[in-house]
Amino acid sequence: MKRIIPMWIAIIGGFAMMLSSFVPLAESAGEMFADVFNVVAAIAFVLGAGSLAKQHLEKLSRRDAGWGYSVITLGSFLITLFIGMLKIGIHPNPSFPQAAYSGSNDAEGSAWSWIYEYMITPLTSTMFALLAFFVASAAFRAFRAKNTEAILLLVTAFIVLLGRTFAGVVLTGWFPDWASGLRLENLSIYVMQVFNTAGNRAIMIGIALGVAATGLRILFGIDRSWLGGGDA
Amino acid sequence: MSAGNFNNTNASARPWFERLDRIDRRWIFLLMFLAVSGPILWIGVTGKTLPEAPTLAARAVFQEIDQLPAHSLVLISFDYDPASAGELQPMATSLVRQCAAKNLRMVFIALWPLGNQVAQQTIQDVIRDDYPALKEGDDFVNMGYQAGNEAVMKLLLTDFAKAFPKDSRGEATSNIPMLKDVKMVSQFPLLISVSAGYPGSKEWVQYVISAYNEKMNFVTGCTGVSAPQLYPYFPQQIAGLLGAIKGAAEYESMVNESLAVDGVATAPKYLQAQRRMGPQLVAHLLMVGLIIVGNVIFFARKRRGAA
Amino acid sequence: MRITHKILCRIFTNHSWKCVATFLCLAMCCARVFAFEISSEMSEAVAPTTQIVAAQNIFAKNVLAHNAPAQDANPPLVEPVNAAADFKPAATPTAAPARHWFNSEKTALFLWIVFIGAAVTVSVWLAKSGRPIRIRRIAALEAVDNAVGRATEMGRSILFVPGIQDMDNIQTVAGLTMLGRVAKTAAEYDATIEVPTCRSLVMEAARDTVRASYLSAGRADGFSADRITYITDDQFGYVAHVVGSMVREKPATCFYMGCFFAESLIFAETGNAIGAIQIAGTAESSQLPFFVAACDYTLIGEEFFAASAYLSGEPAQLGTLRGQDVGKFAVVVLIALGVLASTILVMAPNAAAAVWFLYVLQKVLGG
Amino acid sequence: MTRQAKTWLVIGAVFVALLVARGMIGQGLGRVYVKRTDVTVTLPDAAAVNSAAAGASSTSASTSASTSASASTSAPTSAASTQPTAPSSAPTSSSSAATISWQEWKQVPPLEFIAAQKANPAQTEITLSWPRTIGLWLAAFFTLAIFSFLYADNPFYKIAESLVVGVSAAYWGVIGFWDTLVPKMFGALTPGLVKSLVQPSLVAPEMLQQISMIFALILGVMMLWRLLPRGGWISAWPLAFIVGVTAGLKIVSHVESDLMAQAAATMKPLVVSVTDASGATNMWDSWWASVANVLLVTGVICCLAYFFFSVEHKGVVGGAARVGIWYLMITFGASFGFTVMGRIALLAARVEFLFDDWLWLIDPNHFRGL
Repeated sequence: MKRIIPMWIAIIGGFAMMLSSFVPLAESAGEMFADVFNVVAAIAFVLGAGSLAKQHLEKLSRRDAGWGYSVITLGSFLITLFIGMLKIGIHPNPSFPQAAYSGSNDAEGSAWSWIYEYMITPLTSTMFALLAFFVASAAFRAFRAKNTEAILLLVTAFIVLLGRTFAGVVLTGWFPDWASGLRLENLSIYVMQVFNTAGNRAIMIGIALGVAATGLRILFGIDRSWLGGGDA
Repeated sequence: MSAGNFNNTNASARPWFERLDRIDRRWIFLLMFLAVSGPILWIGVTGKTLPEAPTLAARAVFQEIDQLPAHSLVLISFDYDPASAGELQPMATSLVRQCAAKNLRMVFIALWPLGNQVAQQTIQDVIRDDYPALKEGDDFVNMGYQAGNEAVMKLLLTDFAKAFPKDSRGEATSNIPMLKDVKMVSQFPLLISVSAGYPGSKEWVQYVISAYNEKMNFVTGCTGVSAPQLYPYFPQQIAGLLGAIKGAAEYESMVNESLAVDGVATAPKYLQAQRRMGPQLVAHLLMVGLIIVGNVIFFARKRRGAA
Repeated sequence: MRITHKILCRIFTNHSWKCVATFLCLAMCCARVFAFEISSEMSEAVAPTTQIVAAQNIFAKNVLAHNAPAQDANPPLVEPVNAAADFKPAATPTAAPARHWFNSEKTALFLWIVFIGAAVTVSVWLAKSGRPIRIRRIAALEAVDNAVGRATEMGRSILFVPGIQDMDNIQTVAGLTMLGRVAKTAAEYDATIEVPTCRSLVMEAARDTVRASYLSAGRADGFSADRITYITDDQFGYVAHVVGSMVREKPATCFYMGCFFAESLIFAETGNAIGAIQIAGTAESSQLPFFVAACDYTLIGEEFFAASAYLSGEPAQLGTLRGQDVGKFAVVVLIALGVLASTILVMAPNAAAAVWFLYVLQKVLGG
Repeated sequence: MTRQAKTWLVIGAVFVALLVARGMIGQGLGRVYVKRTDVTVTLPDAAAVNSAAAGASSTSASTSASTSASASTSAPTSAASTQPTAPSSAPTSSSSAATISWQEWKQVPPLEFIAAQKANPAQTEITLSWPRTIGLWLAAFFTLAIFSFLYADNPFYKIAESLVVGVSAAYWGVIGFWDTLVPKMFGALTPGLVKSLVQPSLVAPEMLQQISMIFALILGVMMLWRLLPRGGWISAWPLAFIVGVTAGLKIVSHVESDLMAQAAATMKPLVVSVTDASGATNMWDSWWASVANVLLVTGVICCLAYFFFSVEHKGVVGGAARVGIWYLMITFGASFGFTVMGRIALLAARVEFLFDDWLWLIDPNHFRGL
């Protein structure tokens, strides 16, 4: 029973949504669902926060190796939550001074924007910047002419890499006009327009069919592994 | 260097290519750091930038804006946040600058929560600082952020004022002089999106540009990651496309050239993208070099294996 | 409730022919609507020569624009664009009634969904009735068992990353169906599986899935909810934690199944550095190159969605894969026909038959 | 002491020495200046405020802006007052004057500070901001701490990692509360409260909106049921609803925008004649355009052949699939090359932050001198 009801909820909800896309009266159902979903996800933050707190409190109480880091995580979590939820140090919006919480958390100079600017931004964008190092090491290791596929992969990457800088212009800029199509910068655009378009299109068509089949598997009750286990 | 070394390797020591192949990847990281920081320091100290040769897609962006008559309405959507500002801010700055210099009437919107913030910053840096004659409400207006992603786009198709009921100052849309006659998005002859992902250029094409059978002109600037997904739409749906910092640098150089005044150096804020092309060039060359070295190792090993 | 369930199950799965019949009825109804629409448009339509001109203009615009985008908005081209708009009467909103029970502009879309649904249902039905299905080998999925076994042998854990999007993304759902399979294998091999998640809802769903997998593998006692944790909603905060724990705990096998963005390569390179076997699957085409370059096996786009069905080995599920193939075949045929018609049109501009054919095809594809 | 610890010590010592040296030279490094602006806002007349607040004052525990009158003047010289006062105590005025005022601080380039000091050494309008300067140094520390992960896992990285997890988890929770729950759910269910406390411009919710939000609330409560000792299974219901609806929605949207649109766009003529401005056919361009279309159509069909599951990759299909995988590889190579650009730009941005904002080694924006 515990599996059957959820399965039917999914089936009915799914088919209703599918049909609603075709009924002009119900066309906004998708957007309404997006709102409902966002609210449910925001409420579910309580669960995530609970899990986070539990993990770290357990580490703390067990005095696991590195429990000090758990203190940092928990402390920073609680402080940020406190500052943000109560809008500490935020003025009301000048247009609506009578509403105490009308100010935006992002106002310059607030504690919240300090956290954003001096903690979240440097930490996350540096994490993001690590990619520059990883693309280099991945290119060194993986782009080797082992077979036809690998050769195509690396030659294309090579053309685009060169074509997207001034080096491409220097290397092939002297090509005469009738062969301008072979200049690296044009070649890289050509690759994008023809090969990349073809590849991406086929991937997209495939994905559309994949999504349709996955969705139908769920809606026909064939695939129940998301409910746990194949055979319910 | 390969053949000579190769025959001389002594059987007990590992051949050079094996050693090179097992090189600690941290050396590669170090090289990458130097390849990026070296040019930044050099350009920062000398102030020199590399020349640019604009490609088709970037030239198209420039021409789309250039051909509009003065006082045309332009809708500029800021679909990115500070995290992607490194790539996209130079484009946004140059796009707004060209529009301001052409005296177009600009309507700024944001579909990313933090897009409003970057839009404000761009307005401050370009319009308020350098084109103080343009008046908010008459020549440009910032409508701020609206939540809803594609839903906002779809709403724009039918009712502009409903999608953006007030501007970022809190003024009702119906009271803004330049928007008096604007009912829907199709009244803008040009739509510009500076986009870092979802929602962004692709959604604009799908929901707005396609809806008008490509009657509206659309130019966009995007991050390197999303560029490959957008090239299929160029030039039919997307009339002009700035891909990553390279596109930004090409376009920036065109705008600078068109607005250059003899004897006056271009302000540094209008050279951001071209400055960033320095580290790009060296880092790309490093990548190319690494790929070549990787393959030299591969072939050396193959020959050894075959011998 | 159980009885209703049984009845509904019968309708849907056991007696798929009923389902097929329902679908076919629906399809016929729609085909009628569709045919009516086309014929009425035909009668209303402008003279064929205008249509030919319009069709040519479409191509003219594409071709010219292809070579000189800057000219796109020049006066001579404005006219063809308008003509092209007239060429697709269904797209003009003025003609459609404001509110209706069925949005006739979406007839083609509806038919496509009915068609795919029918193809899937018929294939499932055929598969269930015992017709053998051959499915080609997918290397990445053949490797799953070995990869899980390797973790057991090495006494290390398995890391499963279900992407960084929430439950309203179908890739996350597909990732979780995959998690169900992997967790079952892991439970059978007695390997531990760690699932850090980026969203609270995904954590809850993943706990349900893994718990049920352990249950169905008969090892309910081996399940620990604490291995499925919520980290943070922030993309790079999540990445920082996952790669940090990767280098510390050195999982033997890493699965990345779901919707990924920039973090794909950070995960894959870190996993590579610690010597883990890595199997990735995503439909995010911008990230596929990184997984292809840095992982041992990658499920590309559609393969990712097929993974769960493939691993289940059940005839019904494999049947849906064939249904997908039928859809693909239809697309290939339509594209081929469309290309043929448009080529004829370019070679012989007055081939009225080609114009109509192309028009119908575009209609079918909603183009 | 282990070798690794020694390495870290040496790196750290060299680094600090360089930093100190840098601090001695020229303008020094890493400071943030702010400019003060005073903001005074007149409250709308008391009657209007009271009526607006009436809905809230009975239900809300927090003080309404019109009634509280705690003194919170922050001395303009104290740079630390960039975080002025809590909203509940923000008004500085008595209720009769009905104005509130506060200071706002905007970051300005050091150049402005230098100019202001030159004009009037006693000015207090532009000052050094300690909180922001400390923030800047923290940001630099975090940047380096994350970069240090490239060398090896280490305590600095672990500190940064623990912090980013804690801060960002709370950050998104807060965003979810103020940007989703408050305007959407509370805005629909308790519009009076939201209007008086948060968003006076709130548009009255529609009936449908209210119903959907009640539904969302029910789903949310079902999710949270899990925290109770009994009946946690009910949380599977909202999840099932979400999964089902997502499946239904995505089937439609993917078939529409990916399958149909992409297939229609591929129906291109294999032969193209390109005419130039004078109307004459340009052979060379026509040839290129035709080849491009042929390659495109072949590519799409071959790649689709690769994705066939129920056909063995042998014979014609096998050949097509092989060509298909070549196309895919070219696609991936191109995407890779393009993405590299963006990644390097990101690294460049971080390096610029270190060199420009923190170390003051370069000055591309002319913030510190010409």
